[in-house]
Amino acid sequence: MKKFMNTAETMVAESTEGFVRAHEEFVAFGIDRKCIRRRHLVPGKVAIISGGGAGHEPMHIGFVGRGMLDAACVGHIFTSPTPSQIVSAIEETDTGAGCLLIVKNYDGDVMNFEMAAEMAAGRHRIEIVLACDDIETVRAGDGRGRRGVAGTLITERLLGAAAEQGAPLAALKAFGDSLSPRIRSMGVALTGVAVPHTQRTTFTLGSNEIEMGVGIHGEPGHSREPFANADTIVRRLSETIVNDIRQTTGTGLLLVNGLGGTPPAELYLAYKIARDFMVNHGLRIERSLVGAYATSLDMQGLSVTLAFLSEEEISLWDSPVATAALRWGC
Amino acid sequence: MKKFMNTAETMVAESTEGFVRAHEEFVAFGIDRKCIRRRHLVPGKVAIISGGGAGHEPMHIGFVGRGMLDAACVGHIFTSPTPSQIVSAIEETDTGAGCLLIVKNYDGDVMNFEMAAEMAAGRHRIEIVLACDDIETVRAGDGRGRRGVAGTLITERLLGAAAEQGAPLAALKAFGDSLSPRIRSMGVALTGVAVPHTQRTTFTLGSNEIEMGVGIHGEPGHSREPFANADTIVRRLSETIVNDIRQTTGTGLLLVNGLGGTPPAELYLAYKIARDFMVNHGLRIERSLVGAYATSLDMQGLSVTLAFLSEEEISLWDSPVATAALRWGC
Amino acid sequence: MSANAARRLSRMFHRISVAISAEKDHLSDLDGAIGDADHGITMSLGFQAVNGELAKHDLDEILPSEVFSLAASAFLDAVGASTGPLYATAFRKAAQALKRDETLSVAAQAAIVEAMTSGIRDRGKGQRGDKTMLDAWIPATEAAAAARDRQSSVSDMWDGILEAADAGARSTRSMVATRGRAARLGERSLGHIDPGAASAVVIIKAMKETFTENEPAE
Amino acid sequence: MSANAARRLSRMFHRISVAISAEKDHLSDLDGAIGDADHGITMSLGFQAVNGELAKHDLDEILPSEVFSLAASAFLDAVGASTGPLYATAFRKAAQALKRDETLSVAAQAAIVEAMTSGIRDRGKGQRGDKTMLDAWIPATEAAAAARDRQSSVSDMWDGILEAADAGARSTRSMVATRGRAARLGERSLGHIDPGAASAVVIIKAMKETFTENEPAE
Ligand SMILES: Nc1ncnc2c1ncn2[C@@H]1O[C@H](COP(=O)(O)OP(=O)(O)O)[C@@H](O)[C@H]1O
Ligand SMILES: Nc1ncnc2c1ncn2[C@@H]1O[C@H](COP(=O)(O)OP(=O)(O)O)[C@@H](O)[C@H]1O
Ligand SMILES: [Mg+2]
Ligand SMILES: [Mg+2]
Ligand SMILES: [Mg+2]
Ligand SMILES: [Mg+2]
Repeated sequence: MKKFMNTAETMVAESTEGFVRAHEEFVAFGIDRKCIRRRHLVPGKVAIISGGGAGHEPMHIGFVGRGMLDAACVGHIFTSPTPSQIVSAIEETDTGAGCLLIVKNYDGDVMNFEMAAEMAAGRHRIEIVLACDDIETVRAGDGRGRRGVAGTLITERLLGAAAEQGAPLAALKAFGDSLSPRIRSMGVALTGVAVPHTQRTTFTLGSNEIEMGVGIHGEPGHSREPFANADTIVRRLSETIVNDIRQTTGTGLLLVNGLGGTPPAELYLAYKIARDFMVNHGLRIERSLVGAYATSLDMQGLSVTLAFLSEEEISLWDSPVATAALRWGC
Repeated sequence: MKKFMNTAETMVAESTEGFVRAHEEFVAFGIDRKCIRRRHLVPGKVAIISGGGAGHEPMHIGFVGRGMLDAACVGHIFTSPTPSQIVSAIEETDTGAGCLLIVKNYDGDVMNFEMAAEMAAGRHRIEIVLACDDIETVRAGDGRGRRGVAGTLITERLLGAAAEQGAPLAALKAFGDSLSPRIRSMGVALTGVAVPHTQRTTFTLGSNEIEMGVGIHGEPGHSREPFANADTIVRRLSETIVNDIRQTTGTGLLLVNGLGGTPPAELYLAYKIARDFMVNHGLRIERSLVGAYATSLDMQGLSVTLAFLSEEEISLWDSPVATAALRWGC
Repeated sequence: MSANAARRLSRMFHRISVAISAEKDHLSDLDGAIGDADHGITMSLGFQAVNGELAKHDLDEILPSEVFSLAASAFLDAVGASTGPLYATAFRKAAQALKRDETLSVAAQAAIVEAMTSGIRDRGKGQRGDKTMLDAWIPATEAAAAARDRQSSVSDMWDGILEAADAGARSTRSMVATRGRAARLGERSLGHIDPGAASAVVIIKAMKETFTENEPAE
Repeated sequence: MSANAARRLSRMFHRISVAISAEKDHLSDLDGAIGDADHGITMSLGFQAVNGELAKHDLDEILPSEVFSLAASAFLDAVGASTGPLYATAFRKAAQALKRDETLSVAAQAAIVEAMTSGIRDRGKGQRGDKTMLDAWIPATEAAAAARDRQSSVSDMWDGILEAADAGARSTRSMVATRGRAARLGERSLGHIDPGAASAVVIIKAMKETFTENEPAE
């Protein structure tokens, strides 16, 4: 396991410092480095806050800036940030209009953000929106089954844009909740990953195996399958998503996300296959994003995300955004 | 060697098609798909054209658009495009003010671009600027030693911006030639890569070895060395660059480029180390870029690039650019 | 007496930390099979932080309930993850329970176990059979309650608690997870012990050793 | 006679293509050691394209010089790389030389070798000792010139050309590259045969076989 790092203990802090230094135009460290915050807040705007474990960069720190997040909290690798980090982010960015916490749906993240919300409740108005875009898995049980993966960035972008345009907290909460039936993702891994602290790979794949249905934490997926060509793999992802998504009216947004070790050329090849599949199914794909946005350390693999947006949501998507990882219109 | 591909023969064409579909806002295929061109040309502007082998995505196709390139030609993997592709790009994008060809300094690329320039010379005014930002290697001989690597994008950006502002061909040629003493890059690999056609890895590294001084074609570098921590590796790159660069006045632009298989978090960590090194050497770093811009298939590794720019050049750098891989100001 | 009790709890947290650190790799391996391979790390970080925090305080001056309160916030600030909120809530609840009886009597010891379990259950909204740490903590609590009702000796009670927790943890091997990361694996989580249940047994064993040892003369 | 000569050149290009394809992996391996591992691919693509192009033409209707012109543009359009311009220029120069003598006489054969070498030299601005294909082509040309001066037989001439090319290619093993990608390796290019020199020998051998075989009755 060769990586560019000094020690497992200092890795996240050093990387995050590099990030902040590289993007000082948009971001700054919060007090005690408990969060990464937008350099210039907009008074009276609802604060949009997200966060999660490290190892998914640029998610979420790369989305801090105009038209997206006001702050992001980073935990240890694959580990939720603490309530005290989240409370600190709330205190630094709530300019009076309240805070919306966007939380990827993992028990750990949900519990930490909920505790933070309880702790800050006296002094701040807070709502939580869960991102849960992963395809339905085997035993979803009470509906808490779907985890938040790459599609989370779509929720962050749309809520960030709406907040920038002055939407109040209650409206943002309702908007956020309405998104989940319309965003679906599925991932595939060609390799497992080694969490630096443990130096152990979460799973090991033979040279002829892939892992279908993985998330962004190096965990095993739903099934181990024989390696196949890109057409076979990407069509499988696309078909599963199209079958799982609840709403297919409106304009399609297609995101092909790299998991960290897969280069742009392969992502674009996968994009072509996914897009052709969607278009052949009569879906309209009019917005696209291809790149490493929500990674799983240096995993070789990718995920496909499809979302359906209304006209109004498309114009939110298109409105100016200026962050390290997404930027247009300004 | 697991990759997202169908066949080695179709890989580049499929990936490029995905790229064009994903970025139809900026780009379109040229006639017979011989080049990728800017969707909307600016009549009377000097056409800026680049190109090279595939396998370096997003370089150069990701730099086609406002404020950068008018067209890019893509060859087979790690193989220069043909003169006929380049002539076609010239014919499609020269609106009368002439063409500037930006060529990474490899014998193959230089010969193909020169042949194209000879073939088109009767009908078009053409100048060639060589990008040669790699550190001086052992036997540079007659000065043709330095190859073009990630720093090429700085040349493309600055010349693209100057062309957009109306600079004539001769001035662009002189400007381009003046850049080369001020841009230096050096790369390191943690793994070799397998060229899909051959299924052979160009070199194989043990779990405790790295290859110092690699380019972007999977070729071996200057020396094989023991694996070390990020501080050691990145300081070595930074020091070599600082010693090799001829001019260190002006504003520093620091680029940490991923070679394809290295995730953003590690690049940011390397950025921190490189930046600290430069700053401790009294250099002013005021512009930064961190990401996979000039890849070497899925190689795990990175390069560091340092450039020194005048005030005027910094404002060219900051001027609006709208391409798939670099975008700001619009 | 309560100063002495605080010292005892501090020894308990020290013992837990040592035991968890010794099992760190094993716990991460268990988590690697059905989760994200960090459970050993999160747990050892959490208990190291607890001990670091307790080292800052004069144990002669604080109550047992305060030891648990300090442990709660230290654990939480250090870890995040799933285990941060779960054990932080567990320790807070234990602190509340001890406020009614700061003696560390047998009944108070049983109350600690019960309170911790109810904290974990409230925070994680889980139940027995989910294939989580609750599959160790719930049987442990039942054993504690039964021992209190029977007015068992300290050592009998802790024998029963540990045995129940251990059996509970082992039973997770044949469960399909419905909570935590492992829930996404479905049937593939079968055959693996839940890491959180395994670490619960480590904790309970260290608690047992603390409460059943002869108090050292100080 | 010249129609027949065009056929003969077409057979020559076919033979080269077969020989290069057979050596494809070996050539890519040589390139892998000091370059980017694609030399077998670029060469086989190039010669396949030449044959594809020649198949479109009625060989009874074209001159030998035209065969080389067609080969030049087909090779160039198919390959790019370093070899595209180098061999395209080589074939163009050979076409120019043949325009003065379309017979494929022994002297014309020597002129082809000389013209190809000078095309490669002009395009690549290289010289002997750079550790490139020129280290095979330059000795081959010298052997051709010497044979012509001595008025050797066809088979003597080609024996000399092939031997010189082969010795030249082998000599690249102890050279430090100063042209092409391998130049960046410095001393590390020592000990490896240059792939372009190796493929030059393959080409020259196929040329020799074509020009020295008994012309089949047609
Ligand atoms: N909702 C929950 N209720 C009870 N325990 C849970 C819950 N979610 C997770 N756990 C426990 O947490 C353990 C995983 O902890 P850990 O690996 O430290 O955190 P993370 O899952 O955030 O990586 C699981 O093995 C399980 O026992
Ligand atoms: N300037 C040059 N002059 C002559 N031969 C050259 C020159 N540059 C490269 N070559 C030859 O080209 C060969 C490499 O060809 P190939 O691998 O097909 O192209 P590329 O280097 O573009 O990958 C080298 O082995 C060398 O013999
Ligand atoms: Mg975790
Ligand atoms: Mg090549
Ligand atoms: Mg875990
Ligand atoms: Mg080559």
